[in-house]
Amino acid sequence: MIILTDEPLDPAAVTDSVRRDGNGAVVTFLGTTRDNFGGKTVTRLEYEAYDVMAIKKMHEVRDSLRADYGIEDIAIAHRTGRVDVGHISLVVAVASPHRVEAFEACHEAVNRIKTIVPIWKKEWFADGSRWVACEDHEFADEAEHRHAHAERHAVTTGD
Amino acid sequence: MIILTDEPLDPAAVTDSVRRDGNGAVVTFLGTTRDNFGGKTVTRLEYEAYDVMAIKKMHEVRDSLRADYGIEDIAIAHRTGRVDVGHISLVVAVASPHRVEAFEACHEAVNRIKTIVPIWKKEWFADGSRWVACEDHEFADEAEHRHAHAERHAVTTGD
Amino acid sequence: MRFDVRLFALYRERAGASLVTVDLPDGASVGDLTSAVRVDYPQLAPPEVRIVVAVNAEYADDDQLLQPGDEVCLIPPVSGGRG
Amino acid sequence: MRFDVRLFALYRERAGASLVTVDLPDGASVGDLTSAVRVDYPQLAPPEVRIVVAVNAEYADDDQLLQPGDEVCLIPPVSGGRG
Repeated sequence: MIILTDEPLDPAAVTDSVRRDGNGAVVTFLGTTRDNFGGKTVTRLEYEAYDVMAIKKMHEVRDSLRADYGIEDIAIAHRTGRVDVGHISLVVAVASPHRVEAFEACHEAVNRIKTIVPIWKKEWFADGSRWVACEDHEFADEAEHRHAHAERHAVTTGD
Repeated sequence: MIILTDEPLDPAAVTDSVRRDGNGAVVTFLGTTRDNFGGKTVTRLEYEAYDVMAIKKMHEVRDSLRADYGIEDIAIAHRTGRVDVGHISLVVAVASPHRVEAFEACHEAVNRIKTIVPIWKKEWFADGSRWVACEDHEFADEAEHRHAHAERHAVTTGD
Repeated sequence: MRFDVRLFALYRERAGASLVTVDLPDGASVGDLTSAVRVDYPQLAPPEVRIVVAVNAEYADDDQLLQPGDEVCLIPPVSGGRG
Repeated sequence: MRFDVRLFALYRERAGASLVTVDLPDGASVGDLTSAVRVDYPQLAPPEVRIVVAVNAEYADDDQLLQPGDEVCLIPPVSGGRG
């Protein structure tokens, strides 16, 4: 199951889609809108996607995980548009016979989604908004953000 | 939320119990009855608990994770009795502001539960049954299983 | 001191009982208790394997002294594993 | 060759347009395209920052040659991060 939608996500349906009798472990990640960022109150998020490429890249993430972890049962659902505080923007579910691979592959799936899938996030505060480049570099100046990301993109593109 | 029950588990309820507006990441683990073990067909599992101590140790697991990861929102639900193939015996949900800690704490929660909580699992096959000591030592002889476990217990007890 | 010792899972099945009664002198330890149980139920575990004991719902070392009224349980290896 | 280049998110807002038209000579590359876009929209990104391009929904290197009919999009940094 690979879903890109502007409707609310159904995490139970995504999780159930990967459950099989041969799997003993299911790991599900939910990404939700947090009410704060860098000390400021966040009122909502807004996600914009390059839809055709986003779906293609979500499939690529799933295929690469299948190759790297030997896990078949991986589902990804991403929401676009406005996502209010506490609501879900991303669901990733991974099931496998044993838990170690399920945890690793699910975590890595989220990392890869956030690196190569062309979906952008805008944070809305009480007094304005900003496009999120990379939270890891939150306190660096903006040009540095974009530079770091351009390099990551350049590397990613070569895959 | 800490639950020990012989009724079917509700994973969505366990997950929802840890969701808060300050959390951006929720990781949920489901342990389900796998249809095979060591090449043999499993027909069902049966879980037996020392209930008072099991609940106490589930709380200890949660407290130790709070101390080690600084994460407040951790929920554990374990089912006892007969659990058929494909059904859920364990749900662990962890929520935190960021995903790295949520993944690590959830995985570690499952590890600790399976080490110190006195709940035992019996596998039923078409032609018999056996109490599971430690799948990691599946192919060692039985006395070695128990010896390895006795040592783990001795270490755990000292915590 | 007399204790009704609870057995679970593998130990319960091996002993054919979920509760076994053990008489011990005052001042006996957890190790004394498992030694006594082994005499009546040698099939529980080979001598070289330690039998883990919980006293009042807490893991107990072999040298812990028992008190009258303690709730004592024998704890087989938990399921563990990679499930 | 004429391309209608799609802009998303940060780039869309900085340019004030979701589609910008670029005329390029035959045999032009992805790097030629971003250079041309930068002339008309210098506010998109500082010169030292590479603008990532997707051609037909795939990340493209600067030296990839463009073909008439290619779907070209400028890809701002994705959200990434520790969320």
